[in-house]
Amino acid sequence: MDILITGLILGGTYALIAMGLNLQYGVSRIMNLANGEMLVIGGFTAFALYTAGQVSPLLTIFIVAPVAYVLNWLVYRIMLRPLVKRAKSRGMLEQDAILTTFGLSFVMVGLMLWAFGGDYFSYSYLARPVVIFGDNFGLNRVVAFGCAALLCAGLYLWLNVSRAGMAIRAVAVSPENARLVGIDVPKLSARAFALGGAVTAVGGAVISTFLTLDASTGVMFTMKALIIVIMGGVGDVRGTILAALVLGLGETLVATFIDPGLTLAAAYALFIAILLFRPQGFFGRKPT
Amino acid sequence: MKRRTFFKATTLLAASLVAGAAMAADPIIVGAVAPKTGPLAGGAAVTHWPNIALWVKEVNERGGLTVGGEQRMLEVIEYDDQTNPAETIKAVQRLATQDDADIILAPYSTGLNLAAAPIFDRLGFPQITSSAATDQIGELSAQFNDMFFLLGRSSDLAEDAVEVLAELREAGEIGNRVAMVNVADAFGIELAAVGKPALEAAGFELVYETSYPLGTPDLSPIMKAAKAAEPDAFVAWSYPPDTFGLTEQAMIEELNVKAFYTAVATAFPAYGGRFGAAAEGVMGIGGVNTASPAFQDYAARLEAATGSKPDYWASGMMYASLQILEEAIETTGTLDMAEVTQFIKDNSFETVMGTIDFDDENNNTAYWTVGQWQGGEFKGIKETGREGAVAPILKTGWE
Amino acid sequence: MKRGDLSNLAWGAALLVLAALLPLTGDGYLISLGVTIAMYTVLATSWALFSGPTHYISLATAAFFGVGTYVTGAGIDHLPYWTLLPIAAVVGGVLAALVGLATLRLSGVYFVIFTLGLAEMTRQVVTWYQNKTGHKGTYVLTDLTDNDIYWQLVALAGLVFLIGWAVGRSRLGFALRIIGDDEDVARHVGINTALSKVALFIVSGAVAAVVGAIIAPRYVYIEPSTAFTPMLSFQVVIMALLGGTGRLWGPLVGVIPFTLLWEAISSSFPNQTTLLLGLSFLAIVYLLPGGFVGLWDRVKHRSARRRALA
Amino acid sequence: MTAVVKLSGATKQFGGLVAVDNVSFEVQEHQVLGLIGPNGSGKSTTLNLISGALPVTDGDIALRGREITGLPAREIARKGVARTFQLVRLLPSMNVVENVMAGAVFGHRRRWGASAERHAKHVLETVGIADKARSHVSQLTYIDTKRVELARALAGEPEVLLLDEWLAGLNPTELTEGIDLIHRLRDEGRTIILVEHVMDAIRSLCDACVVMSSGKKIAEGSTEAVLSDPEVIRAYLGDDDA
Repeated sequence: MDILITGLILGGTYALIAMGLNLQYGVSRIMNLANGEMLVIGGFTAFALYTAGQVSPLLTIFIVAPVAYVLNWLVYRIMLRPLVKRAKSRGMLEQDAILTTFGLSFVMVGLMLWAFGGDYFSYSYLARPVVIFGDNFGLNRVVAFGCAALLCAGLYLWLNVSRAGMAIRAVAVSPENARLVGIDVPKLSARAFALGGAVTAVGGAVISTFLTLDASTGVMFTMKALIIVIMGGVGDVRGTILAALVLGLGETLVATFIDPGLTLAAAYALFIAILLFRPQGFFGRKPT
Repeated sequence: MKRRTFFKATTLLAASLVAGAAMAADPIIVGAVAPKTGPLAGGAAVTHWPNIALWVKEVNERGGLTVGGEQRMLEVIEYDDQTNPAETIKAVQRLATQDDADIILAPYSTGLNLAAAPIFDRLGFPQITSSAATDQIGELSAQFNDMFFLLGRSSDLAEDAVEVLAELREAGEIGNRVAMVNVADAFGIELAAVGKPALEAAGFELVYETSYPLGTPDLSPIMKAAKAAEPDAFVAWSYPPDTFGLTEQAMIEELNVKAFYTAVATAFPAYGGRFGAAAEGVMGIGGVNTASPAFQDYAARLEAATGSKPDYWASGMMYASLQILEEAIETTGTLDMAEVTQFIKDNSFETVMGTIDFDDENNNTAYWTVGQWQGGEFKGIKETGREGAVAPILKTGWE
Repeated sequence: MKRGDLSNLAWGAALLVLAALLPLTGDGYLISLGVTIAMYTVLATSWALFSGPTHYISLATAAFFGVGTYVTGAGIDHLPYWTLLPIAAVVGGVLAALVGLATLRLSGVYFVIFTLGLAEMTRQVVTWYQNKTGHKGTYVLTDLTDNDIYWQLVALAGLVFLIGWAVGRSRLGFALRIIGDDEDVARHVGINTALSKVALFIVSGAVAAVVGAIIAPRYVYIEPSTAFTPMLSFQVVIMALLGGTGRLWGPLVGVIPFTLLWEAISSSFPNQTTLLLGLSFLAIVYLLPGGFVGLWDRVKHRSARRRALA
Repeated sequence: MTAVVKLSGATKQFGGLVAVDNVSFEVQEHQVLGLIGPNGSGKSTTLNLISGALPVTDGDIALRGREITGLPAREIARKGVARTFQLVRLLPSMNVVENVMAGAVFGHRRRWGASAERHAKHVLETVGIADKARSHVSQLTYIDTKRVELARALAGEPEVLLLDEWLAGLNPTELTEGIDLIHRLRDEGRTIILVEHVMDAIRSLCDACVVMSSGKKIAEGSTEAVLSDPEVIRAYLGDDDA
C-alpha cells in the first residue's frame, strides 16, 4: 500500500514536470528543450519569495502562472512563429525547434546565473510527515500531488468541455484540418505554448518545496519531461498522466523490491520497452 | 587582447582609489578556472569563487603582493569551465599562453583538478588543490610533481566517520546496527567502497545497504527501507542534492537514529539554513574548528566581502590554498613558479585552517574528516591532526 | 576511379597532413583548441554519416563516447593502450548494433528521445555496475600528451573521411540517400532499409567510442557525469547541423567556426558565456538555415542563375 | 505453365474492416491484368498485399510458384515485383537518372556503377524522357514524374509490374501518351497488373480483368466479357442506373 502511494505521489511530481511540455509539443509542435529551465525559474521564484517574504509557494503560483504565460507567449510569437512559417515540413520544424530551444535554454540558464548566481536554492516548506493509511509521507509531496491532480483534472476538463479547449485539441490532431474548419491555428498554437510554459513554471514552484534546484539543473527535468511525454503519446493529456504514474510506480517498485541503484536505469528501460511495443506511446496516434 | 586592457583599466581604476602608489607596477595576472555552469556550479558557487573574490579584494586593498621589492596589484581572469574537463584544460592553456597568467589557481573538484594536472605539470605551476579528495595521492604526486593536496584522502574521510560511530558504540551510546546508503557516482562509490569494509571491520552489523543514482527524485523508498531495518546509526555517502533530500526524508519518516551522517554538502551553510534546529546533531564530511579566531575572522570577512558564508569544510581550505600561494610568492619574492613550488614543499604555513605542512607526497596530512551540526555551527569532531575537535553529541529527534 | 576522385583524395590527404603539423608550432593553447576541433570533427562527421542521409537525429553520441572512455578507464591497468582502441570500437559497434536493430523503426522525434534516454541508461548501468563491484575511482594515468591525443584524433578523422567517401560512392551510400528521401520507396525498390541504417549507425557508434577511448587519458579521472554528459550529444548535433549534413565536409565547416566562436565567447565573456552562447546559437539558426552547406549551395545556385541570365 | 502471380484466398483485415476478402486470381506470363472496381473496393490494398507494403491477414501469394506471403517488401521487390504508387513518389533530393538508378541498383536484376547508369538511361529512353536525365525532379511536368516512377519500376527488370492508377490525373493529351506508353510495354511482353479507373485504357490494354467490390472478387475473365457483366455494371454504377 505504501509503495503504491509513494509511487503515485512520485507520479504526480512527474506529471507536473511533463504536463506543460505535452501541451507545447502536442499542440504547438515545438519540442521545447528549454522546458526544464522554465521549471527552474518557477522554482526560483518560489524560493525567492519564500526566503525573502515567507510567501507560501502555493500562493506564489498565482504570480508565476500569469507571468510565465506572458513570457512564453512572447517567446512563441517572437522566436518560434518565424520558424513555423519557414518550415516546409514537420521534420524541418522539429529540427529547427530543437536547435532554437536548445539555444534558448542556454540563454535562460545564462540569465538565471547573471541574476541569481549558481548557488543551490533550497528551503524547507511543509517538510513534515503526514500519515496516510498508517505510513508517513512528506506533506510537501502530498500537496504537490494534490496540485498535480487539480492541474491535470482542470486541463483535461478544459480541453474536453470548453470551446477553446476543443479547438486546441483539434489543432493537436491536425493543424491542416483545424485551419479548414476556421480555427486560428497560429493564435491557438501561441496560446497552447504559453499555457504549457505557465503549467511548467507552476510545476517548478511546487516541486521546489522538496527538490533542491540550481540554475543548471533544468536539463535533467527536460529529459524526464520528454520521456514522459513521448511515453504517454504526444498531444494527449491522459497519456502524459498515465505515463507519469507508470513511471512513478515503476521507479518506486524497482527501488523497493530490486535495487534503488537501478531506479533510473529501470525508468529508461521502461521507456525503451514501451516505445518498442507501442512506438506511438500509450495514447498517441501512429506517427506519420 | 581587448579584454585584457578592459580588465586592466577597471582593476587599475579600482586600485588607484585604494592605493594610488601601486600604479607604477604591472599587475600580477591570476588565472581562475572553475564551474559557473553545469552540475558542479552549485558547489563551486559556495566553496570556490567567493574565496577568490575575497583574497583578491584583500590583497589589492593592501596594495598588492610584494614581489621583488615591488608591490603589484592582482588582476583576476576568470573562466567558466562548464564542469567540462575539456574546457578546464582549454582554459588553463589559454591562461598560460594567451593571457600570460603569472599564477593559475587550481580548478574545482577532483575530476577537473586531475584533468588539469598534466598541464599544470608541464607549465611547472603549483596546483594546490583544495577540493580534490582521492586515494591516489602517492601516484598522482609522483606523476605530477607540482600537485598539492589539502583535502586529504577519501579513505580517511570514510574511515573516520566509521571511527566516530565505533567510539559512540564503545561509549555505549549507540547500538551495533548501521544502515548505509551511497550515491552511485564517482565520489560516493569511492567512499562507500572504503566505508563498507571499515564498518564491517569495526564489527558493525549492516542491517541495510543500498545505492541510488545521482538525481533520484524520490528517496522515500530508501528511507522507508532503512527505517524498517531499525538501525542505530544511518550513514549516507551522498552528494549535494540528495544530502538535502535524504535529510528531509529522514524527518518525514521520523527516522530517529542517534547517529545520522550525510556526506558532501552537510557542511554547506545552506544545509543549516534549510533545516535549522533540525540539523542539530547531524554529522557530515568535513568540519572546521569553529572556535578558532582565525576561522571566525575569515568567515566574517568572507561574508562582508562577498555576501556568502563559507562552508565548514573546503571553503577554508580553498582560502588556505590562496594564503599559501601568497606567502610563498611574497617570501621568495618571485613569480618564478619552480621556486614558489619548492618553497611550498619545504615550508609550513599559517592559515585560517591552522598550520599546514605538506609531506613527501605533497599531501597535507592534517585535515578535518568529520563534522557535526552543534548549536547552529558545523563543528569538527574528527581530524587527522587538527586542533579544536569537539566531542560528538547524539542526535535527538528532528525538532 | 575518376580523375575528380583522385584529386579529392589528394586534397584530403594534403589537408590532413597540414592538420597533423599543428603540434609543431609548440603552442599548447593552439593544440588544445586543435584537440577540441579534431574531436568534434570526428564525432560530427561520423554522426552525419548516419544522420545526414537518413535524417534520424541521434543523441546517443554521449552513450558511445562514455562507453569508450570507460573501456580505457577499465582496461588501462591491464592491457596495452593500443589494444584498447579496437576494443572500444567493437564495444561501441555492438552497442550501436543492438540499439539500431531495436529502434530504427521508430521515426522522427521518437528516435531522438530514445537515443537521449539510451545515453542516460548506459550511464546508469555503468555506475550501478561500478558501485556493485566497489570501485575506487577510475584513473587513467599515462604518458600521452595533448600532441599524441591530437595526432590520434587527426588520424581517426582521416579514417572517418575515407569511410564517408567510400560509403558515398557505394551502394550502401546510395541506399541511405534513398532511405532519407522516402523509406517506403526504398523498401519497394528492394533495399534492406534496417540493415543499411544499422550498418551506418554501427560506424558512427564505433567511431564515437574510439574518440572516448582516445580522450580518456586526457581527462585522467573518469567520472560518469563527464563521460556521459548529454551536452556532448547536443553539441555534436548542433555543430553538424550548423555545417550542414548534405556533404561530407559539411560538419567540418560547422565544427571549426563553432569551436572558435565558443572559444571567443568563453575567453572574452567568462561570466556571460552561457548567455552569449545561447544568443549566438539563436542567431545561427535564424540567419543560417541549412547550415554553411545550405549557404554555399544557395550562393552557388544564385551565381549559376546569374551566369545563365547573362 | 505456372502463373507469374497467384493469389489464393488473400485476405486483409484492418481491425474489424475486411478490406480484401478471400480474393484469388492468377496472372499469366505476358498478360496484362486489370484490377478494377469502384472506389474503396480493395483494389489498391490488393496491390499493396502483392508488393508487400501490407502483410496479408490470411491466404497465400505466390510468384512463379514460390510463396512470397509474409515476406517484407524489399524481398518481394528483389524477387521481381516492382510497383508505382497511387500518388507519385519520387526521391526529391535526386535528379531523374538517379531516381531511375534506384530501381536499377537495388531491384530484381541488380547493376552498379556505370552499368546501372547506362541501363537507367536506356529505360528513360523507353519511357520517352531520355532528354531530361539530368533534370531535377522538381522541374518535371506531372506526366514526366509518372514516367520517371515507371522507369524506376522498370529499371530492375521485374517479373511483374504493378501500376497503381498510373493514368489517373492526366489530361486528355497526356492520357493518350500514357496509354501508348503502356501499350508499348505490353507489346514488349511484360507482365503487368494495373489498378485503373480509366475505361478506355482498360479496354485497350487489359487482356483480362478482375473486378472487386467491397473487398470481394465479383467477376473475372476477359476484359470484354467482364465489362459487359451486369453485376459489374451494377457494382460500378449502383442499382439505379443498371
